[in-house]
Amino acid sequence: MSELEFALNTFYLLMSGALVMWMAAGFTMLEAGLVRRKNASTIVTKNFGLFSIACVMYLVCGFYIMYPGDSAISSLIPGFGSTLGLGMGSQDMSYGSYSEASDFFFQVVFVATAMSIVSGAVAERMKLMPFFFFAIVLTGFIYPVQGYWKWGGGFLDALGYADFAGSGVVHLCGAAAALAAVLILGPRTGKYAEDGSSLAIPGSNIPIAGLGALILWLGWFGFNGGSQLAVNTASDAIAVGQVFLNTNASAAGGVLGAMAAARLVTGKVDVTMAINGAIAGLVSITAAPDTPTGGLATLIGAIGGVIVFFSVTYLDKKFKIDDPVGAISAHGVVGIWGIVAVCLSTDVALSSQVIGALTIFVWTFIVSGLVLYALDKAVGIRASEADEIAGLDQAEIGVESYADAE
Amino acid sequence: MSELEFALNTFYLLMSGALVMWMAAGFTMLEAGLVRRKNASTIVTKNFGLFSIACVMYLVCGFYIMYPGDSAISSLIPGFGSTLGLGMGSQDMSYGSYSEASDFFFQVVFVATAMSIVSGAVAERMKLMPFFFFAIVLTGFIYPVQGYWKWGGGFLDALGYADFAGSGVVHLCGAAAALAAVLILGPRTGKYAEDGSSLAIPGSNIPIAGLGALILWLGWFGFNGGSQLAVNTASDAIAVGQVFLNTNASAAGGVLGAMAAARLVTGKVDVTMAINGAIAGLVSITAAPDTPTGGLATLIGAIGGVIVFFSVTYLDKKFKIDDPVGAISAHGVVGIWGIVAVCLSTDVALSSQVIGALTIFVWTFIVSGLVLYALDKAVGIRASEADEIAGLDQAEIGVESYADAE
Amino acid sequence: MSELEFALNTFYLLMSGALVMWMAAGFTMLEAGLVRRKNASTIVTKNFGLFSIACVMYLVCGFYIMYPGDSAISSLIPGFGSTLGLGMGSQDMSYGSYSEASDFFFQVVFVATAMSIVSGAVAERMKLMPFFFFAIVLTGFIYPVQGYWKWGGGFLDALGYADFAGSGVVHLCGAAAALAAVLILGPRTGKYAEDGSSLAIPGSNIPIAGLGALILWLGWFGFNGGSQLAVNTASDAIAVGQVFLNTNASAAGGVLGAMAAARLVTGKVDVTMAINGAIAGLVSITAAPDTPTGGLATLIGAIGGVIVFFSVTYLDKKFKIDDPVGAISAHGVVGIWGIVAVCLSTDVALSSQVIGALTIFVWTFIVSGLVLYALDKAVGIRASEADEIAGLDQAEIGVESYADAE
Amino acid sequence: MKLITAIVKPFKLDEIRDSLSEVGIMGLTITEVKGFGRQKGHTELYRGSEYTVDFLPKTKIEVAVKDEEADSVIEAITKVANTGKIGDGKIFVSSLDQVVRIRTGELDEDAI
Amino acid sequence: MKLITAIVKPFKLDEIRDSLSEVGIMGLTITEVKGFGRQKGHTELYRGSEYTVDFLPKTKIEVAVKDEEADSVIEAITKVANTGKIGDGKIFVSSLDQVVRIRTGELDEDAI
Amino acid sequence: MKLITAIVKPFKLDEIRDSLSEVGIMGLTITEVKGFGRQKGHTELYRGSEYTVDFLPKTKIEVAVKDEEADSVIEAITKVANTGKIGDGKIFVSSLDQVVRIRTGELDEDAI
Ligand SMILES: Nc1ncnc2c1ncn2[C@@H]1O[C@H](COP(=O)(O)OP(=O)(O)O)[C@@H](O)[C@H]1O
Ligand SMILES: Nc1ncnc2c1ncn2[C@@H]1O[C@H](COP(=O)(O)OP(=O)(O)O)[C@@H](O)[C@H]1O
Ligand SMILES: Nc1ncnc2c1ncn2[C@@H]1O[C@H](COP(=O)(O)OP(=O)(O)O)[C@@H](O)[C@H]1O
Repeated sequence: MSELEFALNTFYLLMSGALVMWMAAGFTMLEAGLVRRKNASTIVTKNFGLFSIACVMYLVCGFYIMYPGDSAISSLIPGFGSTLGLGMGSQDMSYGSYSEASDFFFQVVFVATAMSIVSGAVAERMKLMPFFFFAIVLTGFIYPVQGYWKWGGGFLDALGYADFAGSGVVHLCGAAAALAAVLILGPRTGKYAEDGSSLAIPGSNIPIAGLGALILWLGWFGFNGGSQLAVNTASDAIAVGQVFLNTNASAAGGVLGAMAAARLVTGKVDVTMAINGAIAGLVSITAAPDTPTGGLATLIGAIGGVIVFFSVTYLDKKFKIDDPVGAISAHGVVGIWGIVAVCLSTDVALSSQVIGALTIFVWTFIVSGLVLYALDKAVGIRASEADEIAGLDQAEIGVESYADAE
Repeated sequence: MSELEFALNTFYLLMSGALVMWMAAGFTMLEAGLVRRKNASTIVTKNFGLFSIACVMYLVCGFYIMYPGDSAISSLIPGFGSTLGLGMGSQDMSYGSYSEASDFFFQVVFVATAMSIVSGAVAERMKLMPFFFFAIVLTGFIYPVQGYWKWGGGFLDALGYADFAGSGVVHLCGAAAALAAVLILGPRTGKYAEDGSSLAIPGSNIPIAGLGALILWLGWFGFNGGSQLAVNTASDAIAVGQVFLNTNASAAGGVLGAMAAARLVTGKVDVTMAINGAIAGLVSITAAPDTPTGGLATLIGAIGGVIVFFSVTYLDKKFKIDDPVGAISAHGVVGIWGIVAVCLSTDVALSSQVIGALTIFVWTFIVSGLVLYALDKAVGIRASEADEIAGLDQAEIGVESYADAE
Repeated sequence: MSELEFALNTFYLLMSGALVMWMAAGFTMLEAGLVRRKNASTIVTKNFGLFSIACVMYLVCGFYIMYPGDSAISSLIPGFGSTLGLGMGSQDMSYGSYSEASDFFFQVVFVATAMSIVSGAVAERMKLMPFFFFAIVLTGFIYPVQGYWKWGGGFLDALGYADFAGSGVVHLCGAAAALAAVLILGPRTGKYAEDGSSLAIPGSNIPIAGLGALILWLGWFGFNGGSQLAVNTASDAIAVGQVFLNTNASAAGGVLGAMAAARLVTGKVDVTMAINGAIAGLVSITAAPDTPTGGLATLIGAIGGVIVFFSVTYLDKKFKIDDPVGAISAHGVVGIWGIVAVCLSTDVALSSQVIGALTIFVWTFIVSGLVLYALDKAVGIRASEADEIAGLDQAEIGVESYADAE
Repeated sequence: MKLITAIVKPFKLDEIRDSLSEVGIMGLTITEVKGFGRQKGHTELYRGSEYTVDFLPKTKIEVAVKDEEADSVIEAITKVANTGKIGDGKIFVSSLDQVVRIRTGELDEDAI
Repeated sequence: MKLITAIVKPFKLDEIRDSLSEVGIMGLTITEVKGFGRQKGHTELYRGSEYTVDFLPKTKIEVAVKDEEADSVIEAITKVANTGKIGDGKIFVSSLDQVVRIRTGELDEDAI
Repeated sequence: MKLITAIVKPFKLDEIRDSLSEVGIMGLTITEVKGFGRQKGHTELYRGSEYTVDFLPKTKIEVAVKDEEADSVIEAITKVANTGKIGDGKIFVSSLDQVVRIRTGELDEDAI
């Protein structure tokens, strides 16, 4: 590879990474818009905190665990070490395909994404400090380990499990942790009536929730587009182009699928379902954004959009899983759909995909569950009912989200 | 062209397209900020829907119609076909200047932009489903046909009509459709007093309207910058650089022009005019962002800014054209100015430009008018007065934009 | 350098510049969120205006003053001239490292950043027209002169003062002007009780303030990443990669530093401090984002975050400096920290850094002070108390920021 | 003196104010309130869960008047606020013992 | 006729409405208000400066009733609004001279 | 017992509360209202169209007091709310038949 090719790849990874970093704003806006006013400052705080924790923990140990290279202990157990010293002095200046730092930067924003998924699901009732503590564990350990199994060259990769940009490694992982947290936390006070029926708790700022989803849409071009990891050859460039086209097509399909489902089932077009539809479309295509045609990508996304509509409704009504932003549905249930949909455009074995999904889910769900359970026993992860009623903004932040003094 | 040049061009088109996609968020925020609270969820829904419809319809047939290549029937009548099958398998791997998919991606976000223009103008009174139906027709047929006439190699191109990035093909087209819709719809209830005087209906969220305009500003670098379609040679790179410089300068000029007009005429600086001024500056330069000097670009934008101020006022007061966000003025009236302003920095004949503007306007206005008129007769495109008073959010979405439960 | 390298560099500068332009939206949202509702439209107006003025003034004379090349009069006194004629006709087509226009574009967004810093600090009480007048002077003269001293090849550069992307040239400069303005303006009515204690004036929209900081975070990748000015060689690409990594790490450190300080000192995590922490982290690393390791960058940012927390508190309580958004602390006090922190990862002499910081501060503070003082004597720069109580939106803009008609 | 409190549909406010000024009323105070009554609210679905919006937005208009003006004010309001549809609202009349104009210290009928 | 005005904690609203309908009350009007009383507000820090939130959110419920209904309404409210904690609020009872239903023009007890 | 209702300029609220506590008032309820009166609103232009903001923001303060406290309360309010400029507002005094403290069930003067 020529020096210029190396330079282009590096620049491409950095631009992609910047777009993925931008997804932090997407999650922040989406979640702030879908919670009540009394919890919006908390959501903003949580998102700033989790993103920062992810960046630090991934530097401290996460990146090393996920990509241990030769120091891996086995295909199941990664190696352990730190990349805190990552700097130009330490970088191998005999260049490879892209600079080490650009690779790290591109990877670190992925782990932040996984953790962002949790933040929405536990909104309006989880205490700040336990949340941050869990962020440390997820981003420094739980995520990197399963990441190693696939992208670091571990056993899932060897098994033929295919996951281009992380429908499983990132989205299902985040959603599995979110599910564990939600089960331990229980629903928000007032979410279910005494007769068990589900009550609506409307979000407080739909325009910024919509903005959040559009930010995610944009950021996803970096997420999927960057995951080709090279753009220097004609075939790489063509692949990246296809990834952009398909990512966009699938998101569009997701919106239309969710809108159609909402309209047909309820008679109205719930805008929050359209928003979830976009995300569902994006998650659906993430495991294989390069292989389908534009038409198939649209269809895969549309199915994702329909799934998210029904999943949100049923998780809530049937299983009393209270997920204020629909994260478990959009990233988890649809994440599984995305993993399976790989088989529609490749000759990857369905069994590999099922094993991949199961492995990621079980690992993340169980370890997260244990950590959160221990945390709950130790300090309690749920805010007191009084704090919940007054709003977490008052209890933990001390700043109203929309003060209107004078 | 070397493989690396092909790669760079492809990457550049994809980045440009991502920026243009981002304009969807710009329109959404701008419009959500300038309507009343009771219609903001609807605006978000409309923008998600129209963008998605545009993506799907352009894949179904729009792109093919606009760029039929050899299968064009004549310089007036394009060919018809589909690009649903666009995928790596189908792509010619002997590369050209950039990948097919990157080209499609860059083009598809343009058609969405055109449709976004309509959404603002018809806000607060047009029913959702007819709007979406019209989006299908505009993005799948009306826009591609006139696009073919210029960019697909049709008769407008042959005539020497110059339109670098679409002051006419995109902005005037969108505005002409918007005008047809607004005339059929009529003004919002309560917009004009019985004595015919125009009443103000203030927007509900100025900060996000401002955000919207800044998003558009950013996105426009992709819109204009990408329209050079190549960055691999020194002359292309220099041109793209000039396009960025001029796009920015013209937007700045537009803001200052509109602010100065507002301040001199009314004594205050109406922030929504500053916002419209930015957009007007951007539209003004879009037909020829590469040729003027920075100083001339600033001036072209400033004139656009002054025009938008007076146009907004007069369309409203004199013609009772009720356009809540000023889309017809900013994209249509100023679009014409942009088309004409090409002559200031090139030796393009004024007559070509006038013919171009007329053709685009007449075609879009008439066909849109017919479709909307038929739609109105068939199902009614305007919300009932009761729904309008209660707000479309209640009538069609069922979700309040700023709920403040507890 | 090959044509393609020139092209890649140009494209890279343009993308970087676009990201920096985006910071205008960041400042707008941050400030709009941290002021009261009655002043939010004014903040939006000011930010549109200042950015546009910066773009025009830099074209009129600022760029020439800052980069006079051979026409410089001495290492202290730059040359004077205009780049209004910057256009492809005038550009030297025998290419250098990047296109002239891309260079201008990248530079112009920096001067806008410096002026944006002022806008937040003077919020809620400075009149619009004097503010715009001052913007003309700062962006057309004050900033370019000190910019010349360092980046234009003047005496600070010769002295060995190191400032990679402008902790001093941009951030300290903006903050010094802000400080001068705040001292002349005095605090907002009601900010300090009669007994001198500081009263809180809570911001009105925390989610968009958070959005603003995340926009700045994203934009900063362009700000710092672009300041390498080349990405065409392996070593440049590696440096740019390191800059991205460190910029992100330092921002994360800043958030955690500020959060930890807030939590330990006050028991709660004030979200506005987390927001300031992110900005502080970014400012801290800006003078040398390429040299530290990721771990050191995190630490530098964390210290910046702690500094901003205490600085905000003390400037307010001890010195009665009323800075609604913390701009003087985050860009000024932390800017100085950033300048000094260069010595941690390079062998730059501390004395050069101190002289650099002093020079920039003294020049900007004094000249800004004189201009603002004269302006105040001539027309008054502070809004009347009645206007302040009613809100500047009513007095100067005539548009409520969050109207809720019907 | 009487305090006349009318709970009306919000979009009728401008008409009512005009109608009141025709009968010579120059001052009034309004409050955004929510009403619950015979007029049914509507049921919405938010993310699949039903919720009933049964408190409907209403505007409360308070006017302090001299005793003899009460009837004409009630009539002025009723006339324009009446749409004939359920939910038009109510008027409550109570007695005021005293009225003060803060600016001047004027009392009672002079203060209205 | 009486106007019963209760200032209560906001989260009690739904229960109170249910309790009122049990005693046959079909109409009421609510207003978001802020209360100041024995219940202490809380002190917050915003960017290092202290501020006291001493006006706490309360909901005002107004119900016009026939004289004989007053006691049962008061009881219906007291029963569920009482949490035993400071700040539960107050009920004020005043007399209404007249009530008009705007839609029909019905008067007084018929209008309630 | 009396209910004293004052409509005042919003920025006077803190001063009024302080002035009231000086005369021993420990409880009050406030509502954001909009007032229309002699004080003229202002005319704005929004996108070229004129509109008049003629409802001005006011704060309504309600205080229930014992009969004998009424005068001192009125004075306490008037003293500080008076700016001498049009729009300072009004005070309305009406009688209360009954007051209940929800928490304790205390009645009338004990409940205030
Ligand atoms: N008993 C009551 N006390 C206080 N307010 C009432 C009462 N009954 C009705 N209202 C108010 O009047 C409004 C209209 O009443 P409603 O019964 O819906 O229709 P109508 O006015 O046609 O009888 C309600 O929304 C509520 O605000
Ligand atoms: N004298 C009063 N006049 C008007 N409202 C009052 C008065 N005293 C209390 N309130 C209202 O009642 C609410 C509760 O009063 P508070 O003294 O806090 O507790 P409690 O109701 O338990 O006595 C206050 O927040 C205020 O809205
Ligand atoms: N007759 C009235 N009934 C109810 N409220 C009134 C009445 N007259 C005035 N107000 C209230 O008092 C406020 C001040 O009245 P205004 O006539 O403007 O000035 P002033 O208080 O100096 O006489 C008004 O904004 C309104 O809220």
